[in-house]
Amino acid sequence: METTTKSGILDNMTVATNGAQIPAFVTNGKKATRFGFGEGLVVLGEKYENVVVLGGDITGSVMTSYFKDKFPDRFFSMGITEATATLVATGLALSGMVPFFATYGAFASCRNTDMIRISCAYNDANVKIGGGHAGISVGEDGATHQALEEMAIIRVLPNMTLVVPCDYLETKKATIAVGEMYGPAYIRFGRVDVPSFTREDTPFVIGKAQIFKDGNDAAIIACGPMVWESLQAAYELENEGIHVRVINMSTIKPLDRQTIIDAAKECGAIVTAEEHQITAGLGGAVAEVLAQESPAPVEFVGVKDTFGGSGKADELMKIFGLTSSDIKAAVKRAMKRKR
Amino acid sequence: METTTKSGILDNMTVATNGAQIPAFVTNGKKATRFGFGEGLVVLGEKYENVVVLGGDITGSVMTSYFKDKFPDRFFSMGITEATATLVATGLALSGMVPFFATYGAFASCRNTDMIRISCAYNDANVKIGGGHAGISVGEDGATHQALEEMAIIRVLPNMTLVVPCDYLETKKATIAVGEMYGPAYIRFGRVDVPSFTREDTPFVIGKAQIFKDGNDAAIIACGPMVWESLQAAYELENEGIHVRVINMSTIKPLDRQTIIDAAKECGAIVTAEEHQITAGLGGAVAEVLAQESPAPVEFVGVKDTFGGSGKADELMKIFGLTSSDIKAAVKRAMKRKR
Amino acid sequence: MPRFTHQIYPLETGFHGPTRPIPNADLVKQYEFDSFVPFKNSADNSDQKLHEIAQQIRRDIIRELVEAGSGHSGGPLGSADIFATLYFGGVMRYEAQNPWWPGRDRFILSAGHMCPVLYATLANAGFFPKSELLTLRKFNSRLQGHPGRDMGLPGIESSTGSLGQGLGIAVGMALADKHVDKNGRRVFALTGDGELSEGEIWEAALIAAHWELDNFTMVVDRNYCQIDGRTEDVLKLDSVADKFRAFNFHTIECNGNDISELRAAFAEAKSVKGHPTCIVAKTFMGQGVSFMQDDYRWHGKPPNKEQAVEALKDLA
Amino acid sequence: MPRFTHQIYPLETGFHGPTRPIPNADLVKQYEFDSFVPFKNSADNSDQKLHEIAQQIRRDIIRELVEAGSGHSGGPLGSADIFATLYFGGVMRYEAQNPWWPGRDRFILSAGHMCPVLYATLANAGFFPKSELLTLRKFNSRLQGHPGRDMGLPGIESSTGSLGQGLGIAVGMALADKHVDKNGRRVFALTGDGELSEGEIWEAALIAAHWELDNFTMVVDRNYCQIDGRTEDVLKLDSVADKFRAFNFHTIECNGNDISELRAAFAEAKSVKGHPTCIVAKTFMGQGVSFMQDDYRWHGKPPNKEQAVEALKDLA
Ligand SMILES: Cc1ncc(C[n+]2csc(CCOP(=O)(O)OP(=O)(O)O)c2C)c(N)n1
Ligand SMILES: Cc1ncc(C[n+]2csc(CCOP(=O)(O)OP(=O)(O)O)c2C)c(N)n1
Ligand SMILES: [Mg+2]
Ligand SMILES: [Mg+2]
Repeated sequence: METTTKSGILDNMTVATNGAQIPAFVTNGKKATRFGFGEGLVVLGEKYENVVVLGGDITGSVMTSYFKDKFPDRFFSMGITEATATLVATGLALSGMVPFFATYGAFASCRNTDMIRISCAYNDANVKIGGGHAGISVGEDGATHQALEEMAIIRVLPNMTLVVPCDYLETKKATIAVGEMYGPAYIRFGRVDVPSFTREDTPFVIGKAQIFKDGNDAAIIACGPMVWESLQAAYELENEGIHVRVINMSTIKPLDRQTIIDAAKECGAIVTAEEHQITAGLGGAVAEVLAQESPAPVEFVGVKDTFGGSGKADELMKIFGLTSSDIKAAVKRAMKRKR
Repeated sequence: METTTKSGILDNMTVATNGAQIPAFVTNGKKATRFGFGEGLVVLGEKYENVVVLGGDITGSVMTSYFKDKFPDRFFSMGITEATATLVATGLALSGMVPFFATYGAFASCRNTDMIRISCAYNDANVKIGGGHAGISVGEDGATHQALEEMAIIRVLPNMTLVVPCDYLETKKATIAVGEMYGPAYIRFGRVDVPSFTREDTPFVIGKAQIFKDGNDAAIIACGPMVWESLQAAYELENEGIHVRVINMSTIKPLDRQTIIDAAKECGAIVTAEEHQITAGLGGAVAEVLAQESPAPVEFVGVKDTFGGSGKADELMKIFGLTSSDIKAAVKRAMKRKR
Repeated sequence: MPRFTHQIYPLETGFHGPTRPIPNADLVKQYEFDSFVPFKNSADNSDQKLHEIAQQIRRDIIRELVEAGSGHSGGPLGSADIFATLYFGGVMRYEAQNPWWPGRDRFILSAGHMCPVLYATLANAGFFPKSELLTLRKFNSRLQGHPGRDMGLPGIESSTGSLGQGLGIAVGMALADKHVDKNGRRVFALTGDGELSEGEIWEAALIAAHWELDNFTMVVDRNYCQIDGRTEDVLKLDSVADKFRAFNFHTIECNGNDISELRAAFAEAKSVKGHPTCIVAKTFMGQGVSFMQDDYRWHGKPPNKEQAVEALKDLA
Repeated sequence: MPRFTHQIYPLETGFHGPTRPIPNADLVKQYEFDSFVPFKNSADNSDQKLHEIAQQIRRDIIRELVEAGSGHSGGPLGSADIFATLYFGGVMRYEAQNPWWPGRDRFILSAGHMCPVLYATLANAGFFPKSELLTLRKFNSRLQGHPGRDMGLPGIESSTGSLGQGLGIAVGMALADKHVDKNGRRVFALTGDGELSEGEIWEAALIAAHWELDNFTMVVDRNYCQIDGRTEDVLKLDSVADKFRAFNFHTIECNGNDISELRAAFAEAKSVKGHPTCIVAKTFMGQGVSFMQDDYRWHGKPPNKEQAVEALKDLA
């Protein structure tokens, strides 16, 4: 299977490509994506003297603490001022720095929306925003802290880049890539441990989707940890003789339109999977491309226009319909709708 | 033509329904939609003692000045504090008031996004937000003041109602309707004079789209002043023998899905028209419904993921591709894509 | 002229499905939650009595948190005396049995993460069974990780959790009471000190002063701690009192772990005319638990089982 | 260690198509814009000379606005003396012919709507031809209705227009200069007074004081006017100086329409160590034009042709 080697993630699963049962979670263990962000910042700090980090009083939760410990002179505490921390980052960027500001995604995208819009995006300032605690899997903290709207809010703003890496290692690569491009960017990552399954040699390029599994019966377009759930669903479907393509849409903006169009043309049925509201996020972005280029039936897996709540992460993922079995069911619904 | 009477806007155009040339802008004159908002507030103030209005230091631009002059005891100046004015409105709502807070849409949706999300929407507080200066037609003030993202930002938030009326009179009706429903709501209106063409007997119901012109060759789904541009396009196309349905999608959330699905099934080609980014707004909402229910080709008319700029309103509408002729061209593109 | 009316409280739209968390029966028995008789809210409660209630609240905070396995210890323990004074010292008017009584005073917890102390206070006042404290942060619990109005928990006036928002909501309530309904109701709000760095705090302060909301009293839990460290290291805030004075508040500084000073402060606040009041209450994070005392690292951690035993000893 | 570098200035992505607005040739001749020789920036400029420059700036503001047919008159006229002192009194270091000179001091106009005074100042300093002032607010003009960095106009360091944002940007620049590059550069910002009600102003103030940004000087245009009326009627702000003092700024109050007082204030600011400085400059909206003087209704209106003639008489 050509893409398995191309995507370089699947040799622990090659059994699966010929339809055999695969053990669930054959991975390199589990690790939260936020650690990839924290480590990526340190790599950037070692590489460039003008990379600086702004703290939002939760440095230990979004792992900017790594950078803070390593480069105390380039770490600046902003207190709890998300809006103005974003503006300070703008000033730093306009003075030639590469500033990262990170906090919980709910506040990294909503408390400073006007600042991102005008001072970062309209200004084309080289500001990097890290949005942690993405999705319902935040768990016990509950609805206020479960970021489910950032993809829509960031995606609608011109000039923004929005990346949503799928596991720890890809988050590290994405953080470095975001630091080495010019322009305002937002990177989304999560709190809880999720399977690590990409490898050093798995390519990551901003704006380029990765096909993690081939198949032409249907295509799952996913981002973040939902990519792993999608792979699980796809490999279970192989046992039923259903060959599903799995696409890691690690960049939401700019969007890899061609990979989406090809999937629609070659598979005829699409499922999107995101730990986000199904309105205006990844599902919306995919629906827009298809409506413009190649209409096809799409089933959306995501949070259905409701707020979250307290609970255990895995418990909530089940209740809000964000598991591999939800994706499996969606694939079957989508395939039924094929013309 | 049944719907013309149903929608009650077209008797000054009935000539057009049989394909004849109609004089452009056969209307009841021109008036900015913001005046409908201001007058609607006064009607509500006369009707209910617990309707209150918060000022954001631009009462003369968003016409809350009408209410201020009539009911000074129920008008409260908040200075320039969009975020906290939204919170004060929440407190008023939780104390049984029906508070309206209005300012420019860019700040009414971006400066207070976290407040709308948590204090209004998650709290299900009966807060009404008026967002003026919508769209590129703001003109000379330029990009910072041209609100082009609010529909995406408000639409992604659970519990929100989002209405975008098409002319002065419908804005007045919509303002009253928003005041007489319970729950957080956002109403979008504009600065410049636009054609007034709906009548007292034109029905307005939150959540219900209106078919303003019948036709089965293609359907234009529009909101705000773009509805008039769409009617112009549709009647010009009649001369070419092309019968286009025009739908006034005056509520973006909750969305009238059935009217969209029927349009796709009966017309087979859709054009969306909005004075907003083509990402994640009305076009996105329509694309999501079609992808889930009835895939069809869609052409988006709107601002193409760029910021605005200074200029005369009509000049900018042309340059940014928001005129009836842009809609006409889009209809033809969409029809070519019919299967 | 008529009012546009609609039921506002209680809201119960936040439940996902029918399941409800069931309190651990052994603990309910062990803590004697079943037989608990709520404390009385009365101006006659002696300082000693209020201190005992505060200690009871602290013990219940520990019980909530160890059972939840996550949540915030430091701020809740530090502010227990403030809550005891507010709810049991005759400062706030409420009817625990009739929680949505329209005449009630309002309390908004702007520092939403401190909800364990509010929950414990409400339970001790009889707003809901104390056993429910053991469902904190569990799926479909009315005791959400941050207050969720959509769960209809008696005594929760608004959802909070995003810092800096609750204060503006409280100001809006005070505005409605003083300038529209003119009903003589009083509105109280509590903020953390780290929370003061949010700009909306200062916007709300300008508005409260401009509208002369003398029915509004805010308390700052001045514990000099936030998540990343001491407040003066994270973002210098001193002098908090000078700031609120400059924002035209009647400002009172007091020991927030001293019942009599708190009582005096609330009494003074009630007598002020033409200005809102800010009580800067100096507290210790983790007050009462030796190994948590004044240690910012306990901002957002629960005690483990062993630590809980230790803590309850300290609070006995 | 290397830097990640990329061209930041000038940015020219904001143009929509090739067309550019052409200044009205008759007016260019009438105003003698072609033959204009830029003023010098020098500490030696006498107060009298700076006053003349300020009046010149005011005349050019009138010319910009009457030609634009929309825009803000009041604030720009009121603050012209501040701009004359900053740009021609040797306060700011810049090279008009080499506008993006890395060593330049930075100026951020937080009150973006006041851009007509900044544009007139920059033109009079030689950053761009004065004739371009006549393209204000026209399609594809480098002189946008609110400053747009994406048009690459020399001297515009950042897009502004959403009140309360520019100050934080300026603080970020000062932070970069003092704590990262340590390059001795100074950063200046101007805010309106109504603008001070935005909470981000106070967040930025906390950050500037915490990081001891003594290379940062902000000026408040204290004209007691905003769109809806007098500031104390719209939202009480007094005492602005007390507020910034409480926020640990070195605070100076002066007559913002008096060159010598402004000069002294900027000199004092430069000498302060360990604290950012806030200059509360008391000005009159519409200063210099009799029928606009101290009248908030001129916040956002341009003069019509007749009024412009009147205004230019007053400013002759
Ligand atoms: C807008 C927002 N930003 C960040 C957070 C995360 N957060 C929760 S509590 C806290 C620290 C608050 O400090 P303080 O107000 O002093 O409370 P204390 O630590 O004393 O309990 C932070 C940053 C939040 N809840 N809301
Ligand atoms: C965030 C934001 N809210 C509202 C506005 C609209 N607005 C532009 S200027 C202004 C009044 C500002 O008053 P002040 O700062 O005193 O300036 P002055 O009127 O003295 O020129 C307002 C409300 C804006 N530009 N940005
Ligand atoms: Mg604290
Ligand atoms: Mg002013």
